[in-house]
Amino acid sequence: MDHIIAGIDIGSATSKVVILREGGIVASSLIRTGADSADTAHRAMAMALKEIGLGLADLHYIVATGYGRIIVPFAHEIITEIACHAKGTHFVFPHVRTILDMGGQDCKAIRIDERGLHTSFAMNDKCAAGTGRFLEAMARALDLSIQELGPLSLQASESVAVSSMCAVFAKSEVTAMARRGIPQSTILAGLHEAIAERVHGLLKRVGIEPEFAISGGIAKNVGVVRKLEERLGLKAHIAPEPQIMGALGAALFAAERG
Amino acid sequence: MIEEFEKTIQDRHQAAMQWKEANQKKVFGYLCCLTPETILHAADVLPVRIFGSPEKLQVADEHLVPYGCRYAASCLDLAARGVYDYLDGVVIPNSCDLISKLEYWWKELVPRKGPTLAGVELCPYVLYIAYPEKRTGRKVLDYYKHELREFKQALERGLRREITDEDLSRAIAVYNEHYQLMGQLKELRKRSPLPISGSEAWQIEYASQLMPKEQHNRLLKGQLDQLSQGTKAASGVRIFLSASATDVVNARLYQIIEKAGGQVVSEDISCHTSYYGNTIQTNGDPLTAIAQHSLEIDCPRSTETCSPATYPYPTSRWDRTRSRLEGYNAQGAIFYIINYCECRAIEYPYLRDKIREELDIPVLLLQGDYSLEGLEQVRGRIEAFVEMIGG
Amino acid sequence: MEGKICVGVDVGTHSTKVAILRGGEILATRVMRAQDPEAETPEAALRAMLAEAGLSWKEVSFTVATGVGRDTIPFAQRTRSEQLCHARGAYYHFPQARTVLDIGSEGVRAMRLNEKGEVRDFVCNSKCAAGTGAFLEVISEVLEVSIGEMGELALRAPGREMVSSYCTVFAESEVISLIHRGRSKWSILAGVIQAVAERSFELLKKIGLRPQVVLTGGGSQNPGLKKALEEMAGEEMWVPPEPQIIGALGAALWGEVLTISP
Amino acid sequence: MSIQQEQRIKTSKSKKSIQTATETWAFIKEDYANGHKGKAEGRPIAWSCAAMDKELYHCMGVLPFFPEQFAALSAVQRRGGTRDESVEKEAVRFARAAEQEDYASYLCGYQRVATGFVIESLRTGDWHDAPLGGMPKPDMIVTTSCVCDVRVKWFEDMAQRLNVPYFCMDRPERIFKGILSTPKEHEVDYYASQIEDCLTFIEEVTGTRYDPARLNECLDWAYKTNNVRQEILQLRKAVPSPMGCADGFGTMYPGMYQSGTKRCYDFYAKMRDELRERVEKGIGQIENERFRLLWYGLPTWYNMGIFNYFEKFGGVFVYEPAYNPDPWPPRRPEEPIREIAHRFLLRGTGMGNVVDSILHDCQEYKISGAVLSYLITCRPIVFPAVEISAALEKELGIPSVNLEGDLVDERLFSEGQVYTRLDAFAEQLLQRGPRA
Ligand SMILES: Nc1ncnc2c1ncn2[C@@H]1O[C@H](COP(=O)(O)OP(=O)(O)O)[C@@H](O)[C@H]1O
Ligand SMILES: Nc1ncnc2c1ncn2[C@@H]1O[C@H](COP(=O)(O)OP(=O)(O)O)[C@@H](O)[C@H]1O
Ligand code: SF4
Ligand code: SF4
Ligand code: SF4
Repeated sequence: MDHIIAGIDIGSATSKVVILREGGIVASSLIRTGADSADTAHRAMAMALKEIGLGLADLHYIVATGYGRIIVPFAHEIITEIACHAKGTHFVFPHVRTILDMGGQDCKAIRIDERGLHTSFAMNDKCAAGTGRFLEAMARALDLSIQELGPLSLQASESVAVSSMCAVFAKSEVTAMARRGIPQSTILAGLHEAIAERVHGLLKRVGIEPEFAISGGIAKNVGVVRKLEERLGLKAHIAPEPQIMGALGAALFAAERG
Repeated sequence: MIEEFEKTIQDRHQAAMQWKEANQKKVFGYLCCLTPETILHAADVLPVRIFGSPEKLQVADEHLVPYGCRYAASCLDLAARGVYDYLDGVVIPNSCDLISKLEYWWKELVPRKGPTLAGVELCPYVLYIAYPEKRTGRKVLDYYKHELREFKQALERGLRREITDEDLSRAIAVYNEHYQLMGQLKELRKRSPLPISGSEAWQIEYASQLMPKEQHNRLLKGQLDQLSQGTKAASGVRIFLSASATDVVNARLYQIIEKAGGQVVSEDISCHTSYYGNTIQTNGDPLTAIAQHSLEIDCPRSTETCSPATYPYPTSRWDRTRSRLEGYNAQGAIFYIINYCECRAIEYPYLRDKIREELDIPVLLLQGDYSLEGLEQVRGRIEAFVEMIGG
Repeated sequence: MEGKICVGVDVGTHSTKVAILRGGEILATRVMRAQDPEAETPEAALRAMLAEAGLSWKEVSFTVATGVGRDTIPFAQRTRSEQLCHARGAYYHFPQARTVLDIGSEGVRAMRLNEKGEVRDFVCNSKCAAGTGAFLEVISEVLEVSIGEMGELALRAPGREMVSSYCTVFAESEVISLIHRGRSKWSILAGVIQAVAERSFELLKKIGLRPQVVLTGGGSQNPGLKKALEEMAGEEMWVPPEPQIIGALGAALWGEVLTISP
Repeated sequence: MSIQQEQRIKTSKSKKSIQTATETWAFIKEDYANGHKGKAEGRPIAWSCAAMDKELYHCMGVLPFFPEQFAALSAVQRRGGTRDESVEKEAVRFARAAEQEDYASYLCGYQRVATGFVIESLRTGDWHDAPLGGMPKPDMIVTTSCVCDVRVKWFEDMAQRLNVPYFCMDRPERIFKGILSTPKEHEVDYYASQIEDCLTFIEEVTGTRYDPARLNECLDWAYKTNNVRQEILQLRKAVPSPMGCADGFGTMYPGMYQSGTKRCYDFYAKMRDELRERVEKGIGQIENERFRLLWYGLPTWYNMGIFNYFEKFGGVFVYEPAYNPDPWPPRRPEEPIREIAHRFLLRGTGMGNVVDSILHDCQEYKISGAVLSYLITCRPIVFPAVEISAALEKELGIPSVNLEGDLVDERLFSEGQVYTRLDAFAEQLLQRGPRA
């Protein structure tokens, strides 16, 4: 009998599933988190299972993580996203010692050891300034898709300072700038710079080791990544699909248990 | 304004380094008005005040939690980045909870590469002064004299020279002249029309903490002569400013106030010489006189010994605030409190009530995070406030 | 009709408002949404308004600008802060006004007035969107109700849901999950309005809540918000006609004073 | 490392494990009742602070009350003693009243709550609409400059508002390396003069004469009490831990606020006996102790259940340095005032001292992880937090986690955030296995 296990990460913005068979990824899914987390969990899981034509009953062990982890009805165990991002990233990049997970509603800086276990972490939440939600709001204000933000900002030769970091006020500030004819790329460069500055502070709190990875949805935003790399003077490791690192970590934990 | 003041203000580090180079003497940094500058002066050291900068923190934020005053953090950050490497020593008095902790961080974060004697590093070194929390009381002077003596001895050990009473008296004479001249400047600012704008007065204050007092005295004397001729006049709603710290960053407040149609005529500011009123006594033991003079500083962090029968609780903060409003005919009071500056934050509501009730003068509270952007955000309030008074 | 023509322009973040006075009487007013790309520039709007009234640009004796964007109006001779303009505008309608609360989109301000209508003191909200008109706008999008009908709907709510997140952005997700849990839209609205009212009420308490309290700014067009504030204060609050243009009206009124003593 | 949903325990109230801890409440209630009775009979009331030498009040017949303690009490109680969750905690009500007066929200929670109580009581004229009938109105306010600036200014501010005499005992700041060191003569002179002046001040307010014999009597009790408390601390080093931090904080009241009385001694003597028995029988806080934790900083008074949070993982909080006393040097009945001064100045106040003493405690109590309670409004506690966690990691390989909040104002406490951090921390500790 095959050993099939899964990890599920219910984030504030998106929900991710990774299914492993014999230590290899055989399926994954990523959907937006709906208001009903339990329902989202079912849908994300069903989507991944469908890829390989299996059902929930075929899974030996399921570990849930993420902000909505406690509401996953079918999980055997729950583990925090900090441990899971550490585990997942360590699996892909065994040398990495510092991880920055940038998601929809918060950011986490994580230090890990050679076994991939977290030894220290810092997180910022409470205020949406500088998070994925913040970027989503800016994208809407500029009438762009979230995918376009990063590449566009790289075209800028200069950047403007965005004075309010409040997600709501920045939105109107950005709208006003756009109306004044400031190029979108310039505005975006400024926004990304501001975000990089905020997360830099967070990283400093755990200490930055040169082998450094970024995970979470914002890792897909080259604008933020570039600005951060410039500040740190380091090249960041980014997995092909950084957003599922938490789910992968959860699945790896499940593999150890099930 | 005087060019030399401006030059020093523009690049205070350069100015100090040049002085050092030209005079082949030592420069010490200090963190608060409570520092007995005269003792440093007596030891042939140029005391310059340590200030912050508008730049974002780069090093200190790894060590400091974000729940403390950013002004003090900025000072430490500059030092940790090597900006203050030209200093031969640093004096940190016990002025507020954070400043006194800087003694530790300074030693930890600021690389010391001075000469050593039997493995003990001499310069730059950090000297701490346990300034009493109470300004008045039976044994306060005795205690503080002791602390100052220890401070002087530590300085003597570090510099390998004696500081004699004559040295002290010489320094006292220079500083007394400074206090007198600054007193004259304050008197001028009581006049109406105002012979000098708030920001010009600020420049004089600020420069006085960065350049040798002899030089400053000379320049200021000339300036005062000109001012008392009364050729120039600055106009605007007369404002009293009470603020946590006003170095190059927060001095933007003066400009904002002036642009809005106001003029700062008097202030109660940490990072300022405004706490010095009287001169240092010249008869008797100089160290005692210096201690006595420091104890006269009635800044927000200090308290007093009271007597249930006569005056049950300290009144000096209110007395001071009142005289700064009344004597200068201030029409409005602006309080600018840097976030986490606790002593000011606690005394504010009481002072505000007193100002409103007893003097019927409007009060504006501004809270900031020690940044230029933060100040831009309160610009609108300052404008509204000045308009409210000026009509 | 005789009298001097004074113009007030209030450049807010949500909208720009123009008011024209003749001889101290309101002649015309207009509100233009800032987000609306079709909206006229203040200058064009003023020209159109003047033309409608059969007046020419030259007949305007004084223009005063207010609002966060007051420095962007080149044709204004003077600027005045929002605090002073809202107070003056409110006092124009209600000489009994002693406390004025202006609920704008990003700025909420409480002013204390003396008998002569002069501002003696004011307090403003912080740099966060929690508790401002912008908060209501965000929620109105989520709940798909127009900002105009929000308050009415809330008044008819069967109950009130708790919206506990302070941050506007997090409150938005909280609201979404409430909808999905099948809670009544109206009760959610009532909860959101309650949250906004609490923040504004803090400002009112700071300034002292001396009667008569007058509400101005776009947010005061929300009857739900007005009721929530009244319940908290235990007293009636007044809203002038066209509350959103009170800032512009006040600016125009200042124009009358300033032309006399510029 | 599993955290099952159903295991997520309700954490607002902590489960007390030792018997003596349950008796603290009666002790506190008795003090408030005595205070109200005393007030009615015209006995002098002082408001004072934790770091003050309480023996001075007991020897002068003064009934002391402590705004910090009152704030903690307000963090637990709702108005009118109700359990209705829609009624906010008294602490929140008072803090809000203070903030409305423009006391900044970053100020110490104790300060905002106590000041809010003063503001509300002055406004309504009702001094009893508060937990346990409120603190009786004071005849004097006495504070010390020890530990933080806040208490100096805060107490001064209350004295101004209440128009009552104010005294501040100025303790010299002592910065040096090492935890304990002999104070300098001029420092002792100064602090002794402060104590004498304070006694004179109390004499002037109350008309009672200072009697060294009475002070010695109180100091004898205090000294005996301290010895017992040292025994308790020794017992708490046992494995498994016989008593945790919830009880530690829960039982600090008598020693912290009523030191110098027989009542206080009796309380701890009983507690010691109970602990001794537990240690002898090998009874721990929980059955399977897997890791031991230290709680740095002050507790979240509104959520003492947090101390039980790790139990499901086999983790116990064994020690909290905040309010526990150092051993005392021998008594010097011939000069009791200098004795107090000397003793009080033994411990250094520098950051280095704080860090060193935490390292020391972690070794003594066989700690494998530390929770640094970032009570963000208490600057003296929060400033060294980064240094402490770095030193713990570097010197002892002990991991730590930060929590953010306030001591009494629950509005600054975000449950979801805190529990995610605690869960991740528990995972981290379990991964490492038990400490060798
Ligand atoms: N293709 C993409 N390009 C740029 N940014 C993206 C992309 N996809 C997602 N994001 C960003 O990632 C965020 C979601 O990150 P995610 O890690 O899924 O959050 P969470 O785990 O909190 O649900 C979005 O808010 C968005 O800002
Ligand atoms: N018809 C309406 N009913 C209720 N509220 C409204 C209405 N129109 C606008 N608002 C509210 O008023 C706010 C804008 O107010 P306004 O005073 O114009 O702000 P500003 O001066 O900052 O542009 C909006 O954020 C919205 O919440
Ligand atoms: S501004 Fe206030 S908190 Fe900051 S260093 Fe000065 S006194 Fe301390
Ligand atoms: S500042 Fe803006 S993003 Fe931050 S808490 Fe307030 S509303 Fe939210
Ligand atoms: S700031 Fe900290 S030490 Fe000071 S009174 Fe508050 S809780 Fe106590």
